[in-house]
Amino acid sequence: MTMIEALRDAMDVALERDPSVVVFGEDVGYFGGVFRCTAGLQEKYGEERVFDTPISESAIVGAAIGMAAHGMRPCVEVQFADYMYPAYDQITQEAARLRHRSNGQFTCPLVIRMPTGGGIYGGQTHSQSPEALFTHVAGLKTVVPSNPQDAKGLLIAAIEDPDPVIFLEPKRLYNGPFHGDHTGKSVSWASDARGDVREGYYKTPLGKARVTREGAAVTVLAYGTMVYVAEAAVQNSGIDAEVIDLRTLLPLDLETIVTSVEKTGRCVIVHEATKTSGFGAELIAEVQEACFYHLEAPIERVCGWDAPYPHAQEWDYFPGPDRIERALRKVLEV
Amino acid sequence: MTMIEALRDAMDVALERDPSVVVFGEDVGYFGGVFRCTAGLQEKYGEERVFDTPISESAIVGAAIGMAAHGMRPCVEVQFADYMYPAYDQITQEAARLRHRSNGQFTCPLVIRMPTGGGIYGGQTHSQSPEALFTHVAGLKTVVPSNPQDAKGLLIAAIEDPDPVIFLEPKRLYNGPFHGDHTGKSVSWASDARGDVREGYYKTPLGKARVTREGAAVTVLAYGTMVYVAEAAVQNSGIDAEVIDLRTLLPLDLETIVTSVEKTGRCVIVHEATKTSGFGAELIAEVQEACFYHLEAPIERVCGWDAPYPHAQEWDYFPGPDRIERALRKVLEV
Amino acid sequence: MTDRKVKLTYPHPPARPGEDPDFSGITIPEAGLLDVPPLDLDARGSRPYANGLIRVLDDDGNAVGPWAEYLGEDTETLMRRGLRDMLRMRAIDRRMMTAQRQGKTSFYMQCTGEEAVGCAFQRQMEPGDMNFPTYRQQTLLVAADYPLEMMFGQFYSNDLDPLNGRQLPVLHSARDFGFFTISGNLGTQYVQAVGWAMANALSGDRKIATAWIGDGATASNDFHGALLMASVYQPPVILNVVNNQWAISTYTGVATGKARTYAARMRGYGIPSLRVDGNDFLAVAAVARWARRRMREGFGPVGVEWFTYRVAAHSSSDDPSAYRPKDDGAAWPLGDPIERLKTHMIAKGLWSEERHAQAQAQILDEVTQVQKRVEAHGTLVNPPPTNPADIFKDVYAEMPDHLRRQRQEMGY
Amino acid sequence: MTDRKVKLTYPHPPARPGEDPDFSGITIPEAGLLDVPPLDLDARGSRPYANGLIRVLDDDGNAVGPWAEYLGEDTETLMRRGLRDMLRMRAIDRRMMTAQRQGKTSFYMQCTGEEAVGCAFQRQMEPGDMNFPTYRQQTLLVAADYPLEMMFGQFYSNDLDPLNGRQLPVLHSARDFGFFTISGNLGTQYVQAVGWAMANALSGDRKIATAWIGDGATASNDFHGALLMASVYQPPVILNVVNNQWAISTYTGVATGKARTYAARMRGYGIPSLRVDGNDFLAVAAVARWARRRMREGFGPVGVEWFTYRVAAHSSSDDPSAYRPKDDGAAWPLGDPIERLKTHMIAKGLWSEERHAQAQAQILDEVTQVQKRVEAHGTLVNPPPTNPADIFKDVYAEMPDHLRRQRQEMGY
Ligand SMILES: Cc1ncc(C[n+]2csc(CCOP(=O)(O)OP(=O)(O)O)c2C)c(N)n1
Ligand SMILES: Cc1ncc(C[n+]2csc(CCOP(=O)(O)OP(=O)(O)O)c2C)c(N)n1
Ligand SMILES: [Mg+2]
Ligand SMILES: [Mg+2]
Repeated sequence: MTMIEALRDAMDVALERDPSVVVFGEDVGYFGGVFRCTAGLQEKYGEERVFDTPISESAIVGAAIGMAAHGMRPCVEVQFADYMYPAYDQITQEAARLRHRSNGQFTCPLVIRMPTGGGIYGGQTHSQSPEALFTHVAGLKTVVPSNPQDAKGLLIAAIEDPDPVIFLEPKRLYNGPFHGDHTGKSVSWASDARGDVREGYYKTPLGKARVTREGAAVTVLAYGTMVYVAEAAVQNSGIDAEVIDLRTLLPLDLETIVTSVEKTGRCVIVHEATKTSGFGAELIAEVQEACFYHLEAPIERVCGWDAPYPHAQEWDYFPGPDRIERALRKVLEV
Repeated sequence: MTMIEALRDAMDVALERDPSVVVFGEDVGYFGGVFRCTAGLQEKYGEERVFDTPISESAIVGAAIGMAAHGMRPCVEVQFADYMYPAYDQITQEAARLRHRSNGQFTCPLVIRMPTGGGIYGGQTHSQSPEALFTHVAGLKTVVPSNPQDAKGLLIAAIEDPDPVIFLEPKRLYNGPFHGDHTGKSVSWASDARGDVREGYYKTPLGKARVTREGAAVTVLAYGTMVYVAEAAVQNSGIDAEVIDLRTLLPLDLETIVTSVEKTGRCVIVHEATKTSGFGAELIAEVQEACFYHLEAPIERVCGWDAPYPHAQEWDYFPGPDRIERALRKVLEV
Repeated sequence: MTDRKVKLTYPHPPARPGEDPDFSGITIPEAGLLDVPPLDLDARGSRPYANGLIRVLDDDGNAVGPWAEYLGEDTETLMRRGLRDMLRMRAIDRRMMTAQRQGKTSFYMQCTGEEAVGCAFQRQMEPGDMNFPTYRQQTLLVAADYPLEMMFGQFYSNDLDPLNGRQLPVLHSARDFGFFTISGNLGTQYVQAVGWAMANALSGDRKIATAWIGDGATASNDFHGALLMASVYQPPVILNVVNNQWAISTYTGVATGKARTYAARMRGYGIPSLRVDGNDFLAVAAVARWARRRMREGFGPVGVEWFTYRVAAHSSSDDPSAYRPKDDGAAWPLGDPIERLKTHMIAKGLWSEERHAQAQAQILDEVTQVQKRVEAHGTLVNPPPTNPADIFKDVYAEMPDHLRRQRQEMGY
Repeated sequence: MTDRKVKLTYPHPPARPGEDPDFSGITIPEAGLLDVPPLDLDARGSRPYANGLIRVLDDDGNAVGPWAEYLGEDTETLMRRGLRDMLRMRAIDRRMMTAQRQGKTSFYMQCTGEEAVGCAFQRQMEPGDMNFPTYRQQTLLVAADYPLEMMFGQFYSNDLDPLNGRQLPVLHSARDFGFFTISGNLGTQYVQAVGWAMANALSGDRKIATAWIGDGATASNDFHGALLMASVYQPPVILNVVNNQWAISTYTGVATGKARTYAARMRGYGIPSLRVDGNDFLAVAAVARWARRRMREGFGPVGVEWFTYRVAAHSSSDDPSAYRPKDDGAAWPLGDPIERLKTHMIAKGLWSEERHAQAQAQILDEVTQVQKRVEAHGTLVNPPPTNPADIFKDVYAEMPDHLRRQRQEMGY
């Protein structure tokens, strides 16, 4: 199953099980989404459950908040994470706070799905990774699946979660894992074990990371597309690295991270988002606090450069395996 | 001079010197701003230079971008930083990127002033400190003055800067320094040397921090109101701390920071914004990378809790001198 | 080189401090002129209502015209309750402002002059309907018989505060009283109300949502988003604009621009819209009744501009003498809502000056008693209010580890 | 318990795949009916123009009515240029789509069927006027005689790309040609145009701004902000809505809701607005001329809805056969803009089928020649394009230390 199919399957399961689940967004209804994640769902569940909206991300999220407060469970799509900004006020000032400011009278069980990250020549407005803009906001949970199995389980868990969840879908992984070499042959999920998605209902708990490769020399923290790019770098380098797929950025599975870094004494963090004030900074802050006496070298970040995501220079911007490998070697030098 | 007067003076100087400077925002014109920062300016420069706007932060910033691209230098006010969210799309996707995406054909010399921070019983919508939401965005500069002298010089520099500058004004400092004890007597800027503001035109360069207190035991990084609270904590504790007022968060004066931490070997970071993914995380990331071999203890953060800013529990939320003192002692313990 | 032909305009209020109040620019049609349109009124048909002004009480206090007939059987009870609600609201405002001035809380906002809007409106709603109010619709709570203990509890942020001290005194939340949690950010709730109403329709619960916004905040993005969503999906929502002519120091002209009325702007979205004298208790009640009935029949959203005047300061932090003439409110040509209803009831033989004075005193006394009882539980500043560790509650349904660690760090 | 009376509505297109195209719901008034209003037209007076449709070319290709008289002296040159511009635009679209299909760049967006809007409009503007276009107004560039080398350079992101490969192929920027840098985020530039026009007025430079938006993107917040700001300050800005009936797969009904027209929505803001047959080159030219003149006289903003049809796919990533009938565009009752102008010119004796075929071939050849020359400089994928270190340029006017460090880390 591709990640697109896995996500669709998750929504299908949720729509089937719970009549209060509704799915909407731009081009999400009749057409089934520009990435086809909701294809067939309107036909199956009718227009009252799955529908098209005007091009107003703030109105989509704002209306969804009203529905969620009433008792429904909206799962809405923002067509690209780059277009969530008009909804940022509703997401951060409203959805994130309803429960707290009303002392629990009103709650906001809402999922906002959005394709994130680069690697598809989308330029600066189809490539952004805004996760740090969500992790800074109390009241939100932030999830980034890296494979179809997780995508389905995490999305079902997100829809059932009593609080607002930002669900960032790495679009470069929609159709297959991507190891960072765009000149290589594209791989499909069919040929990857993690594309083997269980039928029916299951949940993958929010807040649990996964060690995707065990190793003793250095810990690599990654999420989304970068999990594969990191794995490729590890493979290329022959370094005995431990790779952790964070899966949920908030709440963060600090335990798994700390256990690993205490073992390896070294840490490299990888993300596509711009470096300064990216989520990598928060990871460093937590890791240096918890593992200070185990650290043998400064923690390294491999991130998107602090510039708008360029179109033609995409592969110079994208944190590829070579850059990660260099960082691995650097932290191992000492 | 109060900080309000210093800011007004800066705008007065800029309006006087450069006919392309315009000042506008909600209640900014006739009335002179809810904090009175623009009082008298409309009378002096006329409605074409200083005017009231509708309550649409996105339209204020959006129109200002158009004006800036045309060649003017708008200096606009967002009434509270908490209300910048509707403008976040225009700020981050437009102002921050005009120069880059047009290859320099269009630029955006724009200043967005906004009162920030708590300490005035403003509750969750009049107390926020969103600086990290700006420092993550390439193309923006972010400034936080802590006293009237700096406020004037930095604001003039910001208005003359060729790029968009986010200018966060700690509202708790508008009328005097605040050392974190709300039960104590309020101090006015008249009794503080930093309230002694030079007349006429001068600039304080963006990107330069200031050591406000020299010390050898530990480095405290702070900005805005927290500079005084940190100073109070240092005073109370009798610890020989070095306090650095960052003044500009981006570009960051890493040199001053590194010099200090290399000397002290210990570092505490203080900010009012929520902890997770706050600007403190970025500071830790940079400091641990640059000063790893000098650090004697994990870097500590004293921040706003990861919750909405409460109304009645304001002083339990506000990172006060006691919490900072505890952190100082903690990093010195080792 | 400058072309003096092309100049920007800047809307101005008719008078500024030092000048006499001037409302000569405001056209006030006679009471009773407009008829009651069919419940399935469409946007096109609503033109006269959007550009006109629905009024029931004429200048002499008589209830005239077709809308006067629309109030249902028991107008006497309606009016008695309404008068009591409005007097109570004014007493609350008075008591709270005094206490705020005494430093017993941080902040307050009055609704003086606008009492009829919420008081008359709320009594036409049904249990389970949800208002999405702004900070100036405390009237909706009062007319929903919200316990004053809770209102004052929040005012003082003490242990009677239903929101545990988390919110500003005026930003109430009362789900059981049909009152959505108010946001400090203007406009955001307008579109949330539309979403709630969509949920009303989807769940078939026969309830409705009502959205509230000030004239100034119609500039907000969510005003636009709400009108659009309501126009597209046609949920049962009443879209209220309270045009009280001011947004802090900014004259309403800066929010209208060249638009004729806010109702006309809403009509542009294809939403049938009406403009109503908001200081006329009977007009408000009649139009609210009509709108609620329309919702019941599934004829879709309706926009209502309540034309009124902000007599008091914007908030306890504001001083209107810096930007408008003194006693501006007293010169408002549509009068005071309490006075107007009183005059009418006296004319109908239902009320008298004496009983009014008596009622006023009695209500003020009742309110003062409650206030004292509640104040005995402590004020914002003395003694310290709620539990600090409460900060960490309700950020999420279940407290995640990082918050647990922070709570420990705090000492709890 | 569910109340079947209260139901949501969901706007639908008249026909879906497998069905015949159906435009029977679209009312098309006769050409020539509407007169030319005075330049100081106000919103109220613009009612017939906002709800009607300004047309010049009738079904037989005759130019009729008062707007036909409004085109100025030299309509022949105007039409010849217009025809050439439109043919060139179509040739560019064709060449670029083919190249995109061949994998020579990432992305392309055609404007087939909408050529008249930008081509006729731009020729009525003056040097120094600034367009704030969307991705579907390449026509404004073509009619501003933007060098095709630059357009194709950006298409291939090679060393001829004026934007150094930073932007998508369709997101042009050409200050010297009155073309503002296009954003990928819908709507944002509508309000920026208003700001630019405010600067025009404040600086007295006698220039204007023109704002562009698609029907779908009128839902965006900045559409609202722009109309409001324009209504309040009255700067010289032409607010264009290109209603091509689709927003990717979403029918225009989801953006209009129950509003009559986009022009009517704009009129609700107090901005005089007109609705124009966007496939009628002469109607577009006449109205653009009128609007530009209005600006010159300082009579404030004007809204124009250009009524047209998106004949092609939304973009090279889109397949319209999944959501609308095949050959929908061919059935569009207002025809094809090139065909219509051609027919008129032939009727006037200015043109012939032969010359048309000849011109078409010649223009396609010219465009192909340029394309080949530019392609020789490299395509997006082969050879590698611009300098990687260029990423760090122009983030700020001066490169700050942290970017310098990152550039070093990159190896430069
Ligand atoms: C998004 C946002 N911007 C600015 C403010 C600050 N503010 C609070 S009330 C107000 C004026 C609102 O005026 P109006 O909508 O007319 O309501 P009224 O106070 O008259 O009832 C402003 C500007 C805010 N709360 N939210
Ligand atoms: C803020 C934002 N949301 C969503 C998108 C994705 N998107 C790109 S084009 C488009 C449809 C726009 O339709 P319309 O405005 O009618 O313009 P047209 O393509 O028809 O010219 C959408 C939804 C975007 N670019 N920006
Ligand atoms: Mg108001
Ligand atoms: Mg369209």
